[in-house]
This record gives sequence, C-alpha cells and structure tokens, in this order.
Amino acid sequence: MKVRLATVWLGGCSGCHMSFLDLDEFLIDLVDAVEIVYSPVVDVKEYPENVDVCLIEGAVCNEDNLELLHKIRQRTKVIVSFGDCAVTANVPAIRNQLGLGNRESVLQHAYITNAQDNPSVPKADGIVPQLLERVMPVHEAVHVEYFLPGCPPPAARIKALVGQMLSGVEPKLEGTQLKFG
Amino acid sequence: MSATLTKSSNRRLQAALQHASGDKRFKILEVHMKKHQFRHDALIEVLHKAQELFGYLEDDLLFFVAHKLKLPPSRVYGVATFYHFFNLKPQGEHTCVVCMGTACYVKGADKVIDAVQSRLQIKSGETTADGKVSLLTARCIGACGIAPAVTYDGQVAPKQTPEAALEKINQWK
Amino acid sequence: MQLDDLNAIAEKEKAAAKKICLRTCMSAGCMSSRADVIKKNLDAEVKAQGMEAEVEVRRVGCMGFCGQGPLVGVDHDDGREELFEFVKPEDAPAIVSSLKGGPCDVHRGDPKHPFFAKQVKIVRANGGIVDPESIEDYIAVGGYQALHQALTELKPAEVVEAITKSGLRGRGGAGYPTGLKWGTVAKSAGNKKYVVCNGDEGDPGAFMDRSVLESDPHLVLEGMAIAAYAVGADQGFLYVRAEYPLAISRLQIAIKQAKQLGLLGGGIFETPFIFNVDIRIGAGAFVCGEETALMASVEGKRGTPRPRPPFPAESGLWGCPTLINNVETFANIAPIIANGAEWYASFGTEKSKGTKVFALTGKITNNGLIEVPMGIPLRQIVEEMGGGAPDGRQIKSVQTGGPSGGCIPAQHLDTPVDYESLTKLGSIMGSGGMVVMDDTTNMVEIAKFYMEFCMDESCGKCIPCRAGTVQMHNLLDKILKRKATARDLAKLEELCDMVKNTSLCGLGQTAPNPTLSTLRFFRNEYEQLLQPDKFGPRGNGEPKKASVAA
Amino acid sequence: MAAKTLTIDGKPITAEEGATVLQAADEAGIKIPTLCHLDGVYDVGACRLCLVEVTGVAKLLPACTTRVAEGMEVKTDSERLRKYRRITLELLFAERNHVCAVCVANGHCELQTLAYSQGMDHVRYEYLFPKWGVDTTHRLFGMDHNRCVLCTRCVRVCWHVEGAGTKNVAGRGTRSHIITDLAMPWGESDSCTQCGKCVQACPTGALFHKGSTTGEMERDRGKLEFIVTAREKKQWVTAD
Repeated sequence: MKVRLATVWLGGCSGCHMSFLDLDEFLIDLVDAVEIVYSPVVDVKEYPENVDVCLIEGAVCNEDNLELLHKIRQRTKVIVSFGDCAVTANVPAIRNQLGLGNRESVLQHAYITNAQDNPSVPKADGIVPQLLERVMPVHEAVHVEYFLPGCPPPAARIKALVGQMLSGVEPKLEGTQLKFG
Repeated sequence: MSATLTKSSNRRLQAALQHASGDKRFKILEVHMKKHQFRHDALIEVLHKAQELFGYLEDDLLFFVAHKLKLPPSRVYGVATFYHFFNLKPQGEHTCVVCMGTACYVKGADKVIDAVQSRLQIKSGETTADGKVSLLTARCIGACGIAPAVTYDGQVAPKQTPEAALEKINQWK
Repeated sequence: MQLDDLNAIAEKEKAAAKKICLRTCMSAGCMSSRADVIKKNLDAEVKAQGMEAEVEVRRVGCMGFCGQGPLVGVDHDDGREELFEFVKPEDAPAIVSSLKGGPCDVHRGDPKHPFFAKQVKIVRANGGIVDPESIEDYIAVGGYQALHQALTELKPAEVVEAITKSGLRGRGGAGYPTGLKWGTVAKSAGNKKYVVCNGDEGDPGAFMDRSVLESDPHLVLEGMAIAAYAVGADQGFLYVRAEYPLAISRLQIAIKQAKQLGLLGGGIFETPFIFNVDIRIGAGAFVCGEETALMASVEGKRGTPRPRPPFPAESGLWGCPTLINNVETFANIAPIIANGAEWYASFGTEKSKGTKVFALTGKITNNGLIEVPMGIPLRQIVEEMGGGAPDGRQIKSVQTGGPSGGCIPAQHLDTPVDYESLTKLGSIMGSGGMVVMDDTTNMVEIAKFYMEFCMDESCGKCIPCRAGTVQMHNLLDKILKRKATARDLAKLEELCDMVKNTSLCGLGQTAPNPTLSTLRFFRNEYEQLLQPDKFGPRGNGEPKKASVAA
Repeated sequence: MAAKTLTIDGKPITAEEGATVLQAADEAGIKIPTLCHLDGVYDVGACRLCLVEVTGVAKLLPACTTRVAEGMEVKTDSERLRKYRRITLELLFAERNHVCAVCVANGHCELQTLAYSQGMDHVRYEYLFPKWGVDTTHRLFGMDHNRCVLCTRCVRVCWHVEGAGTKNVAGRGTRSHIITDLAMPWGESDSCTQCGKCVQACPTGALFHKGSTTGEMERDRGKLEFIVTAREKKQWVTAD
C-alpha cells in the first residue's frame, strides 16, 4: 500500500513547496511510493482521514491555520514541520515583536497606509479569517514528530528526510542539514 | 599638500561642566568624591550621594561622575542601571513602596498592590501623570514581623490592608 | 586602650545602673509603629513623675517578638521581668505609673512564653538588652573582651583552631565550615588581605542580619576584628543593603565609637594589630549576596558573579586573599573565643553546632525572631514557639532558605533543623528565613512567586539563569492559567535540572529549588491544573515515533 | 614551565601549567563548543556551552576558565552535556529575535553553526519576541539588539584591546543590553574610535558593517588575534 502523503501551506511564502518541486526526478520515484492525498498542488478541498505523513509549510498565523492544524493532527500519523516558518515561525512572526495590538497595526499598515486605492481592512465574518494575536511555530499548537528546517529547505534535505521515512528508518537529520535560514 | 589636524572637543563634557558650574550640588558631590579619593571602587557610594542630592541620575550627572572618577561613561551607566535602587528618571513627589517579600506576599501584599495600582492607574515602577506619586515594589525590606509592610515617603507602615493603603494614597492625591 | 580601661568602662556602666530599666525596642519593626515617639514620651513621663533617679529608659535593639510590637520590656532590680506589647505613644503615662503600682491596661505579654523560653541566645544575647548606639553598654556586658583575649593570649593560628573546633559553619546559607575558610585565607600568600562581612540579606522573609546589625553592631565588628587578626587582614568591608538605613546608621556610629576608644584602627590594645572597617552600601541587587558578585560590588562594579575557582580565599578583592562571612557568622565569633570552642560545640547536633537565628513569619500566630539550638525539631519552632497557624487554619508547609530553598510539608515537621536534614528534604538552612504557609496557600503560586523573584534578580550574565528563569516562570504561569499539558510539566522539570546544573552562580543553581521541592511534595497541585493533551502525539500510548514504511 | 598530563575524552594529553582545559583540548584537536570565548581577550565563563565533566568534581566546569591539573580526567561530550548545550541554545533562540533567514550573518554566524552542530532542530520553549531596536546611527556600523546574545565580546575587545571603553552592559537579567557610552545612539558617541573591533568580535549578526544585506556579513577574526599576538608576544609575522 502506498503511503498517504499530504502537504499543507499555512502562513508562508510557498518557497518550501517550490523547493519540494525542485526534487526533480525523485518526484517520479515518489509517485511510486506515495499517494498525495492533500496538497496545494492537487485539487482536494477537505483534509482527508488516515493520512500517514503531512509536511506542513508556514507558521500558524490565523484562526483558519489553527483549525486546519487541529484537524490535521487528529487525522495524521506523522507531522513534519517543513521549513523555517513552520519550525520557528520565522518572518511571519516578526509582527509578534510589536506586542499586543500587532494584528491591528499590521492590517492598518498593509491595507490602509500602503493601499494604492480603496483603503479598507478586509472584514467579513466567517469568510476572512481572523489573525491570531501571536504567530506560532507549528509545534506550539500541536505535537510535531519531525523537523525539516531551512528557508527554504534545499531539495536534497527534503529528499534525505522523506527518503529515510519511506525506507522505514527513524528519520534523523544532522549537521548542516539542520541549518536554519 | 598640507595635512590638517583637527580635534573635536568633547562637547558633551563641556555641556555637563557648564551645567555643573551653576549648581551647588555638584560641588557637594565633588567633595564627597574627594573624601573617597576619587577611587573607582567608590562609584556606588558616589551614585548614592548623587541620587540623594538630585533625586535621580540624569545623563549630565552621570557624565560628571565618569569624568571626575576617570571611568568610561559606559561603565558608570552600566553600574547605575544594574542596581534597582538608582533611578534614571525623576520620581514623583511622593513614593509608595509595597514590600513584596515572601512574608508580606503570603499575608496579602498582592492585594495591597492591586488596590494601589487601580487607584493610581499606574503599574509598579511608574509615576502618575501629574508627577504626584511613584509606585514601587521592594523585594523584602526586612520588616517581615509586621507584614505586610508598605513604605510611604520613607516611613515604614506595619500590617497594611488595601483600605489602609488607599487612605494614605488619598491624602496625597 | 588596655584591659584595665575596658574594665573601668564596664564598671562605670554597671555602677550607673538604675533600679528599673524600661527597655524600648527601637528596631526597624517597632520603629515603623512610632517606637521613637514611645521612647520620647517615656523619657518625658519618667521626668514628670519624678522617677529619674530610679528609672532608666533605654533604647534597645530587637527583642524578637516583632509581630506584637512595639515592645517595652521592664527589668526590676529584684529580677522580675515584665513585657508590654502593642504599645502606643499615649500609653507612656500608664506604663510609668505602673512601676509604682498604678493601674495600667496596656497589653501585657508573657516574658516566660515558649516563644522566649525555648530560645538559646548566643548571637542575640544582647538584642533587646543593650543600647546599640552605646559602646559602653556593649563593654558593660563583656564586649571587646574576646578581642583582647585573642590579640594578647592567642596566636592567629590558635584563633583559627578555636573556630574550627567550635564546629561553626557559615550562617549565610551553604554551611561551609568557618574554620576551614579562615585557615585557607590565613595560609594564602599575600601582604594585603581583606575581611568582608556579607550583610546583603536579600532573601525575602529574612531579617536576622538586619536585627543583629541594628541591635548589636559591636558584636559584628568585634567578630570581624578577631577574624582579621586570625587571617592577617588589616582592612574590612561591611556590605549592607541600602534597604536597611537604621542598620547603616548604627554601624556608622559603632565604627566611630570603636575608633575613638582605639578598638578599631591602629595599635589595638597596644598590639601591632591594625584593623579598619568601611561600610559599603548595596543598591538593590539580590545577587550581591553571592560572594564573587559582592566583591565586584565592593569594587564599585556591576554585581555580576564570576566562576570559582579561584575562590575569594585565594583571590578576592582586587586579587587579594579575602575572607567573606555572613553577619551571623561573625556575630558568633566573640562568644566562641570568650567561652571556648567546647562550650559552643555543646549546643546543636553532631554536624551542625551552635545556634541559629530564624525569622519566623507568614501564617503563624507569633511572628518574629528566634534563636534556637541546631537540631531542634521544626514542629517545636512552629507549633510551640510560633503558636501554629492563626484563625484556626492548619499549617501546610514551612519554607526555609528563601528563593534558594524549599517548602517542607507538614508531614515532615518532626525533622530536626540542621544543615543535613533540611538538605535531605530538598530545602536548605539558608540564611534563616522561615515562612509558614497555611492550608489556603496554593503551592504552585508560591513556586511562581519565587521564580519571578529569581528572574527579576538574575544578573543576566549567564544564559541558563537569565533565559532559563524566564522560561520556567512562563511555564509555571501557563500551568496556573490552566493552559499547560503534561508535556509542559515535563519541560519545566527538564529546565529545572538544566538551570540547576549549568548556571554560573548560586542564584541560578538554586533558583529551581522552590519549584522542585513543591513538585516533590505537592505534585498533585500541579497535576490538577494540567489540561488533557488534545493535540499531542496521535493515539496516546502508541510508540511516539511511528515509522512509515513504504 | 611545568607540564601537566591529563586525559580529555580518554585521550592522554600534555599541557602547560596554567593552560585552560579549552586550550589543552584545542591543541589536542578536541573541539569544545564555545560562544562567549574569544581568542585574544579574557574569559568570563558566561555562556556555559563549554561546560565539561571532570572526574571527582560534582559540578560541571567551564573549560574556558578551568586550569589543567595533573591527572585530571575530562569529558567534553557526554549525553548529559549534549542535552544541556542544546537547551542553552534553545533558550538563546527563544530569548531574542534570531531570524536566520533575514540575518546579515546568515551562513557566517556562530550561533547558527552551534545550533545545527549540536543537533538543535527546533526550539521547544515559547519565543519571547521582545521588542528591541536597531541602532544604525553610526557612519560605518550598525547594532541590531534583536540578534545579540550578550556574550560581551564587544565589551571586552573595546576595553581590553582598543582601550576605549565605549561599549558596556546596562540593565540586568533579561533586560540586559549592550550600550554605547551613556546609552546614546552609537553615531553620537564621543569615545568610539570607529576601529570596528567589536564588529569583528561579534559571533552573530548583532554588530555589522552598514550596507551588508542577508548573508553578507563575514568577519575576519584573525585581525584581533594579530593585534593581541603583536601586543603580547611582540610577534608581527606568525605562521598561522
């Protein structure tokens, strides 16, 4: 049976997914071993049940992120924090330095101060997700099994971890493979 | 070609000395430093004296001390900010120091400070906007036998309650 | 000054004694309730009632029963003793007229109360008896005789030996054998040596040293002088917290008086021994109680500690051999020299000799200072002397050692109070703070209280203490806010272990103690606050690292 | 000078009397992780990364300030030490805002290198996200307090090598921070000689040459060693 693999994109720049696509021919090997059941690159709307492995890119920035993450944790055996935003909260968390009220000030800055036209903060209950008071790395919200740092993690590093996992050994990255940034 | 040599004069020191020249307290401070033979290790005693004279340690004053004791200004500033007894900002007309030592804490000092904070609308370490009252906490003033203790303008008051503290504060404000 | 002069002063003082002595406590606790006005009114009243010839109103230091203050004690010439408690300035006429049998409804205390009766006073023998601002008073009770004896009858090495034999251990907290420390400094090579008295009593809930300094400053000076003679130092520093203005002013007076009589300075008792003492005033930094930080502060620097070795005994102030002892340790020296090491060693237990002063505070009926022989069961202190918890509550735990110590639960109240027994229970003797907590106390909150203290007082030099205390504090806060899971508690315990073992100085190394000790004895209080780990590893109980075979 | 024989991680070693365990290990090719240590200035034993186990000593000892002794048995790499080092690094990363991805020192940072070499793949403690500023008032250099680990290397080189005493630590505990003179903008400092030694000494991206962007801030530590060797050993040309 193929491994049911999901990849998820929370608050991040999608660079980690780009790096994933840089796996080139390894992607072809991967297709033999895994079934991609949920990902920004496939058209599935609902996160499915019984997922074996989920790579999560991005920090936990808004209520949607958090809700999805909780669902992922309940439906997934192994979660991998994929890239620095997921592992450290990285650049999305810089707004945390502004302390309480940082939500309002970043929205003000993005949608009013820097607006080219029609300055207004997007608000629609139930449609536009609320920003969390504090951006978190994934493991602060749910338990995470493995960490794959890097901004973005180079394809070789992704291959190493995924490869170890698929071959059934306990995944372990070492040395420069753990380098942040 | 002729080389030009310039020497930027220390404007900050001159400003500080200018400031000092018209103020008797600097003279008193200098006498105190002399008593300690301008020794480096007298820095903390000198800062105590400076704060006693001026109420707080402003930049010019620290610069003056650094100059007289022949210490780098950064060292003087580092010492002044290490010890909580020294204030680098002016304090209020009155000070209220709530002791938060263990004995006072288990006997309700937290309730006293909560009451005072909400009455004055400031947090510990702050001064009211009108400059009337500074609120501080102490880490144990050694008056545990009469806990909880609060020091009002330097006078220790025993067995304080939120009501007693507010009564005192209301006399000031 | 020679022995005859000393004796002459003592005789003169004794001859001047009046029939009745009204001892007015003028220590910081009673002063906060206007003890100064009480003394003034008593003076005026004695005059007004024409009793100046037979009544002396004496300013004295701490009597110990601070919770009942202000206190006035009465000594009659027939040996009768009386005690007035909760005295107000307007009570003066009644108290004075009562001496002639007049009516007096001022609250009376019992001088035979177990709080007093169970005490053995060595360090505090003069507390509440002598006028701390009068060197003659101190000399009249035998003061400076021990210094004379040391200088004229003993070689420095013999003084060290006496202290070693007495079994005295450092009263600052760690309990290092005092004689051993003195011996090291004495043996260290160097022309210049220093003696430092650590009066930076920063433990919240402790005020033994303040009381000793305020009540009997000469006892400490005499102890320092004997130490200086023993180790070969000629300069002393007395480091006192700025929070203790009364202690500072009394020490200044004491130093001045001792110099005037030639008991400090050059050629003491006409020997070649020279000893000067300077006061150094702290400025609000708990870490300066740590000896290397204290030395940095004496040198006028930021009070940050440095790694040991080298120990101060070899390289201390300005690189010179330096002896650092705590106030109470120095206060034990003169009595040991005067009465002999065997006499001292007859008090206490096998490994913890002598007496210890404790500040008994918190949820306890009788608040105040007590001096008890080492080895006394904790229960005797809190129940018999302290009178148990007030308002009909039960004692839950007794905290000793302040932010470096731990909470001893009620089931261990029969533990003897000595260095080893307290350490075995995860606490420490500490400097002598004893804060009683009753059954209304939340022990996790207490742990957080102490952690917050350590976090605020961390000097910031080493990473484990600077950043670790913050994280431990935040984890405790998270537990108290009912947001933490068992994983957070595990993280807290791991951090406690790490900070304890890697911090640079004693502050960081002991900062986890209150948390560890409450975890040891009150773990259920933590666990009750934990939340289920809803988003923990999937399928609780399963192997955490499920491998995914293709 | 007398030589001392000891073992480090089981390897017999001879070191000069007075040498530190760190020096002895270094000469024997055993690498002990350090952060506050800097060749050329005195040691403070503050970062606690170089703690080692010494047989017969209950406490862990900092290799940088512990002198070698005859017969000493040192362990530099036990399970326990590795765990403590990892926690120390996690605490540092959580303490300030170390965002490697957008740091001038990315790829040339001692903190970053220590983190991956000690196997730190994530930080388990909550990030504190404090608000610290960046001082770019100096003509040549900048100071980003968000990246500072308070190793005090800059303070020590400024005082002991340059002799200017411009930098020092102010405040205490977690509010400790590096200051210039009386905590004034660096560009207004009267004492700064603009020598740049502090920038060379900094292990992270806290001190940088103005104008460097992400990953561009490389340092030349050799310059400091050169000055110290020249001053102390009167040697201006050395083999390494």
